Amino acid sequence: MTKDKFEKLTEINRRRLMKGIAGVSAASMAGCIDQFGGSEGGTLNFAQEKSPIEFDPVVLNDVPSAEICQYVYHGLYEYDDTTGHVPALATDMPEVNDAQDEYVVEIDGDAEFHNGEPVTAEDVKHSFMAPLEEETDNANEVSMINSIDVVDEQTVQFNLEYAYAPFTYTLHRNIVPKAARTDDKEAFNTENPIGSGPFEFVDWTEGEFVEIERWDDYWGDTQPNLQTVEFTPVEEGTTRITTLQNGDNDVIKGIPPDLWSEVEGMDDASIQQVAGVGYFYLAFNCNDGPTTDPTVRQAIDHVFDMDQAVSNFVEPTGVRQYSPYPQVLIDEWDFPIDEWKSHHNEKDIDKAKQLFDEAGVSMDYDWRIIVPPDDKREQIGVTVSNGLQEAGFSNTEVQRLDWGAFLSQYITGNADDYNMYTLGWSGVPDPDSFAYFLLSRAEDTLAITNGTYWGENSDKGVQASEKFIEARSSDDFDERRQLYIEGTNLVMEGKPHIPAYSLKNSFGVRSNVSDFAAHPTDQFHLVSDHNNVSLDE
Amino acid sequence: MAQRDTEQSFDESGGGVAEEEIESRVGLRYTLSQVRRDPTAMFGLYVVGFMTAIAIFAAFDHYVLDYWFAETFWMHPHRDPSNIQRLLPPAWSENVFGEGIWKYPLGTDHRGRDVLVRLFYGTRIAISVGFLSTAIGMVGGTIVGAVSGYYGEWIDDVLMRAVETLYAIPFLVLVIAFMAAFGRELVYAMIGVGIVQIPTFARLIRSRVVSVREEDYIEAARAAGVRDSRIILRHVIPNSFAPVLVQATLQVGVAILIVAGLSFLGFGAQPPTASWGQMINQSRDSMIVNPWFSIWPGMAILITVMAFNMFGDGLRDALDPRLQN
Amino acid sequence: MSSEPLLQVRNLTTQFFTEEGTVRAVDGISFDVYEGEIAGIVGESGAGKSVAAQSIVRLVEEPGEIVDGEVYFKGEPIVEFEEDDDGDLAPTDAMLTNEEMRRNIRGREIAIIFQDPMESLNPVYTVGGQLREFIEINREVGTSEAKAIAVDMLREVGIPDPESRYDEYPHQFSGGMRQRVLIAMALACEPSLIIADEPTTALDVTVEAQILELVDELQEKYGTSFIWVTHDMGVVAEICDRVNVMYLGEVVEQAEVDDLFHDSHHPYTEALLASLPRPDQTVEELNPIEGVMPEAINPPSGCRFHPRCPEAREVCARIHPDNRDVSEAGERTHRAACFRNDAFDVGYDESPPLEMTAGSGFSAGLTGETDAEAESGGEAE
Amino acid sequence: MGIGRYTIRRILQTIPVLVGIVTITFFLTDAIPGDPVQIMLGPSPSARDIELVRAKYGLDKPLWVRYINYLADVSPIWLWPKATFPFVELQTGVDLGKSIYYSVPVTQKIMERLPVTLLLVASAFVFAIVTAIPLGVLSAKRRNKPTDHVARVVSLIGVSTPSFWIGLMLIIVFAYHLDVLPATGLILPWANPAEVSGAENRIHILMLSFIHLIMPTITLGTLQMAAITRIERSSMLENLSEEYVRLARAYGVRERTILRKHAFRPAQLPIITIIGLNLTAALGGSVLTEVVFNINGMGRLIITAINNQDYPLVMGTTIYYGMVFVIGVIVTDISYAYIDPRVSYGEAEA
Repeated sequence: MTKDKFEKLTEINRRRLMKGIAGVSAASMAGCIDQFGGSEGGTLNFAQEKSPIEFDPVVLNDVPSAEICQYVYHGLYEYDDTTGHVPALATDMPEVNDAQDEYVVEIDGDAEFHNGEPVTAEDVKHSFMAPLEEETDNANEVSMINSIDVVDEQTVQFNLEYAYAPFTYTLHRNIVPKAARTDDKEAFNTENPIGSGPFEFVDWTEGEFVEIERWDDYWGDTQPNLQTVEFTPVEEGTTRITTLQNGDNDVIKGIPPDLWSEVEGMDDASIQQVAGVGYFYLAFNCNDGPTTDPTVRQAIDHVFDMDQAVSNFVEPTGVRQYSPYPQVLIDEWDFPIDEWKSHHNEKDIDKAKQLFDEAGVSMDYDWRIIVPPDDKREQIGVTVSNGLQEAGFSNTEVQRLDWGAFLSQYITGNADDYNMYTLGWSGVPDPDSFAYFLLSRAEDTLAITNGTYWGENSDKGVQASEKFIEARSSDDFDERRQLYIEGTNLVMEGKPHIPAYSLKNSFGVRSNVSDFAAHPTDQFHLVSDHNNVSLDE
Repeated sequence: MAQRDTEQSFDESGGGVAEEEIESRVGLRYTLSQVRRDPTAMFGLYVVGFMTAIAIFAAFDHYVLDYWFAETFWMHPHRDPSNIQRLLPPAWSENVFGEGIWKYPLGTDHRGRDVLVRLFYGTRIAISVGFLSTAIGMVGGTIVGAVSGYYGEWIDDVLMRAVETLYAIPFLVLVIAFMAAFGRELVYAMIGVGIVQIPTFARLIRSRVVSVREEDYIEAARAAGVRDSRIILRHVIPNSFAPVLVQATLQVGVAILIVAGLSFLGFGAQPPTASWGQMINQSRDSMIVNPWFSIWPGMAILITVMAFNMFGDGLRDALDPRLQN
Repeated sequence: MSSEPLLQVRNLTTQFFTEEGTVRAVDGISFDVYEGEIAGIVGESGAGKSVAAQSIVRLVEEPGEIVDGEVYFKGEPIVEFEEDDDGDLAPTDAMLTNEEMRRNIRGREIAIIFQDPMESLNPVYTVGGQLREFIEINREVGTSEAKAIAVDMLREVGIPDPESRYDEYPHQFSGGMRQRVLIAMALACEPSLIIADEPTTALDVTVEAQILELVDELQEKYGTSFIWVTHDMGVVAEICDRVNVMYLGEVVEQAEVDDLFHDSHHPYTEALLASLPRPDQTVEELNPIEGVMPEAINPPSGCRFHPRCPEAREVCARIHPDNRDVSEAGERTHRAACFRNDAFDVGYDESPPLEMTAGSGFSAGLTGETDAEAESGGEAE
Repeated sequence: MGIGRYTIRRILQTIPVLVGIVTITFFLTDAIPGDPVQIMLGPSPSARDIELVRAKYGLDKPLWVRYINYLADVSPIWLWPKATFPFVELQTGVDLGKSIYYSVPVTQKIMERLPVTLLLVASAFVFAIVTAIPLGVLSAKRRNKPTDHVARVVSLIGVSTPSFWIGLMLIIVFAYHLDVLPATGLILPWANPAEVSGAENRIHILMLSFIHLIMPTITLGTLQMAAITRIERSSMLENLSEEYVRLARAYGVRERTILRKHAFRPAQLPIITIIGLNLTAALGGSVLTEVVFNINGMGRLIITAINNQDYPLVMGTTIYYGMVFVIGVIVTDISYAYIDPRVSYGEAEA
């Protein structure tokens, strides 16, 4: 449902993928006492980009809601300061069998919910099974789970349908109290969410504000410094900056590129940023229309310069990306980025014309580029459209669609609906998160998250697709790496996508806020094993 | 007794921008000759003429020359310049993005395109949608109003309830819903804004027709077996033309405002086509750092709509001397 | 009748300054009104009757302005001009201020009844409320007393059940009833002079007769003087004691009503008399005088009536006749502005007759006239 | 006929209009492309899910059946035919369905948002009336004097300026550069102080509410202000040359009293009419104002609904917009009747 849902969907994918990567020790959590001591209390005013709409993790499906729920609830595991796992409600990392389809997790005996009830294995089971049973909108996040066994009060065993490498990310799912939730689901979702996190839900008016308050009886080690946090949605970038400037908000999320320097120039505020785990790209319809021809895709790559476009319209809120994988993956997997980078083409209209000519595309062709309601992606689309006009096409159209219309159009594979689209995907730090969902022809991706149909229609596409699917269920890192490199090489050559950029999670933070931490996947941390935000008076 | 004739039902008419019932006792030609003596109205007319000329030229360059003129002698209104200098201020000032240059007298937009050239080509959208949608409203409203007023009875009832219904849903909401249903392109904005104007014209025409209907010459024509459609077309409508023209002039301004609002919300001309409302929308992110990018298109709308209002006011005053200054 | 006039009007001149030029709506008229009499001002639409009436109480609206003349009411200078140092005409210091006019004259001494009873009452206030307000202002009585006076007065003018009708709104009254209300309003303030500006024109004939009868009765009872402005000679005959005939801003004949009817000295008066309506016709349907009155913005030279006058001679187009006494010795004063009379010695009899040019050149007159009136704030004719 | 009967008659007259609104809304909404179920379920719904959800929202039935059903749902009273005596079944109550996007009843959502929009619109009209009427009266009184010229230029600019642009300019100047007014949100004056940060008691709430209202009110109210000024001026001019005003003058009534009473009250009749008619423009304008100032009223609700293809919500909001307008018109009509006795007594006007 809209961008949020879509991004959330992809964001949640990060939780379900990957296993062997996160070698973060569980010990890092221990001994994390409030070392800042000092000024306790106060209200932090936080401006979100959109209003949250629900607070029951079982049904929850959008980023703004998740941003808040991470403080009201705990998952079995959570992220450390980057992309590693730390146990939260769990006592330790999960025990995994050799076939990698059984996960056993032990729950911290001290953990309890805001209503005083202990966190039990039944609650955990409910939290994971309810989406499937209730057929919620986000049920596909846990669809790899076959069954869950309650071993004892404190121990659960997850039985998977198939070996699923990134399952530890799935285990980040927030845990709800079964009894309280099933009592009145509606009320639990919107009026009285109960979790085990450091903050209690106080009040919410849709579109207006959400207030959470420090839970004084928190069972965990780190008591938040903040007394209350009030989240307010401020959709308009300029207005958000204005509320930062005049002190209405202490922290704002999302800084438009044009205002970056303005925030940088503020005396009493600064920017905190971290590269997000995401991927924004221009994609071609390889199912229908001229873009099925690789020559045409090549030609289109020549009508504009993605470097230029990103530098003009995205930086400094994001960075240029040359492959489907964000920098963190390039680093961790040691991908041959330089080679992939070489597939980038400079703008060369003559070359483009020649290629179009070769491919025999009529100059009267009606190009249709669809973009979601997002300025940056729209600008990329307009840049391509301008390039096509320069190359001699007179009928080029950029359609900025609402999320609803966009999501139903970009997967039809019909050239009347789109020749190209721009889209983003934020995933977990595993190549599978990007390669499988965007470029494979698996049943649950083609025409669902993959609107290019490339994996379906060309030899290269089929080959690459097979490699990505294979890499998914392999448990060997080197084998997977090789498969991804081979598959991605094919992608770079075939150009079903032109990689564009990844965004930073950027925040404007007033100087009275200390120890605020932007986070690559959780957006930001207010209180965790590695930080604890406080307000200076 | 002459004065009493002109006193007709002013209470009902209200004299609003949207809903003015204008009593005309004199012909169109006389009205125009009166307007000629009103400097404010003439100024409005000149500005309207100027903007229309720009719009026609822009449309010609767009449809016929495919921006040959713009590219050869000026700049392409959509295409990115080769050397992008984004969000430059007007030539005489500077901001964080740099110092204004005379190449871009009013500055550049978020894509580094010349604001002036986009304002120039944006005139086409404002003027064409303003005129065409009003024309749709006028024709639709005239038909509905004439039929309703001429036939009376249940036809009148049905049509007037329909018109009230159309009027009851806020213009902007109705057009947004309409465009959500049929498409966000300009043509649907045009039709949508046209449709929401139907009630205004229908009421105006209807009230005229009701009074004309009983005139002797209409009775005579009817008695002579002239077809109803012919009576309406040849006698009833021409008789109401002057007030409709005044209303239409004012309505063009209203339509331009509605379309600007729609474009601002993303319903209307789609990028990269330049339209004023959309320029304001696009300027929102950079409003703080380069307010000029917001100011210019706002001024363009203001001046154009004001010109239509000035001219329309002049026409109305000429038609209805009681309201004269 | 006392010998000293209640109201003296001398050379009263009112002009409208419009874009098209100066309209000489009232151009130096003089007449007197004595206590207890009904003085008539009669003439066609556009003759300046109403402006004259308004000028007397200084209610001429923009762009109209009284530019010369004197009006004395009980010796008080309502209008008085003198030449200033530059030789321009300017109001004298003695002339009543606007505030004095409002406080002491309007309503209290001189009340006015307008032409159109349908328009003269404020539609959003009750009849009684409006009546009461004016009584309070002009008779310095409290609210309840004013109400009592108002109810009495309504009864007096023949409104049945005045207590309950007191609280009704104007639209619940018929035209005739409203005119009665207006008469009650005028009388209730106990003025010395009531100016009735075509008070019956908008009414139908039977109602008009009733109203005239009522006025006659009340005038006798209260002894109030009236200036009765009308275009209808029939009304004049019925009600007036003395008549002033106006044409294009000027008084062209002035006489006791009997004298005027039996021995009129001006062709215009004769024409008016000839146009007396019969009960089966309305005034508008008759078109008794050839042609349309020219615009006062550019009056004809000489005698202003000469283009329409059946007896016009060459001299009439050349010389402008003043309004002088044409009565024979021993007769009551009778003034007229026509060269036919022996009092003038300009060679009328020798002068060759003129071709009738009635109406030519004025075909668009109606529209223009309407505009000019609208401009002037409406001389209700 | 008294005010009471007049009111009832006016209310009855609106029924066909309300049915019309429902009809237009229903068919327009139905024409919106895109499949709400698809959007609701996200990118990978199984075929079974789709069918279930379709049935859940009644989307599997033919159009006309859905139309009749919807009509029955939204009308307070509806009679369904049935096989047994008395052959009809009574259905009461209004049900606008459940919002797909918010998963709460549409009525609940609207009731949250409607007061905000009403407050905004009411505030805009109060601002417009309070400024426009004195300005219009003054302008008429000093016709063709400098005051009049200024007032006329101001109102001309006012009717010609896009409201959302005014809002943006106000934000730049007063919120960003001068930092004297808040740029976002609205606080309802009856909000609970406990729920509003920075407020401890009712006084705080009222002040905050007022401060937050200033810029949105000006943004939305300027057009109305200008329009009303223009009408007030011409209406006053009209009335100042009315016979009854001249009569009052002839009876020695003071100019001030004339201006404030004799000419003023009847001159307000067209103002009332225009306020009623302009309600539709103001409600539309509130969509823009809400977007500019980040105010959660009906306007942003309908935009959200449209962007998410939330059919029930789109229909519900549109119907409520229509209802607000219809009620507004009835209220203005009745106040018109209150000021102008001619109306309620049923006399046809000249």
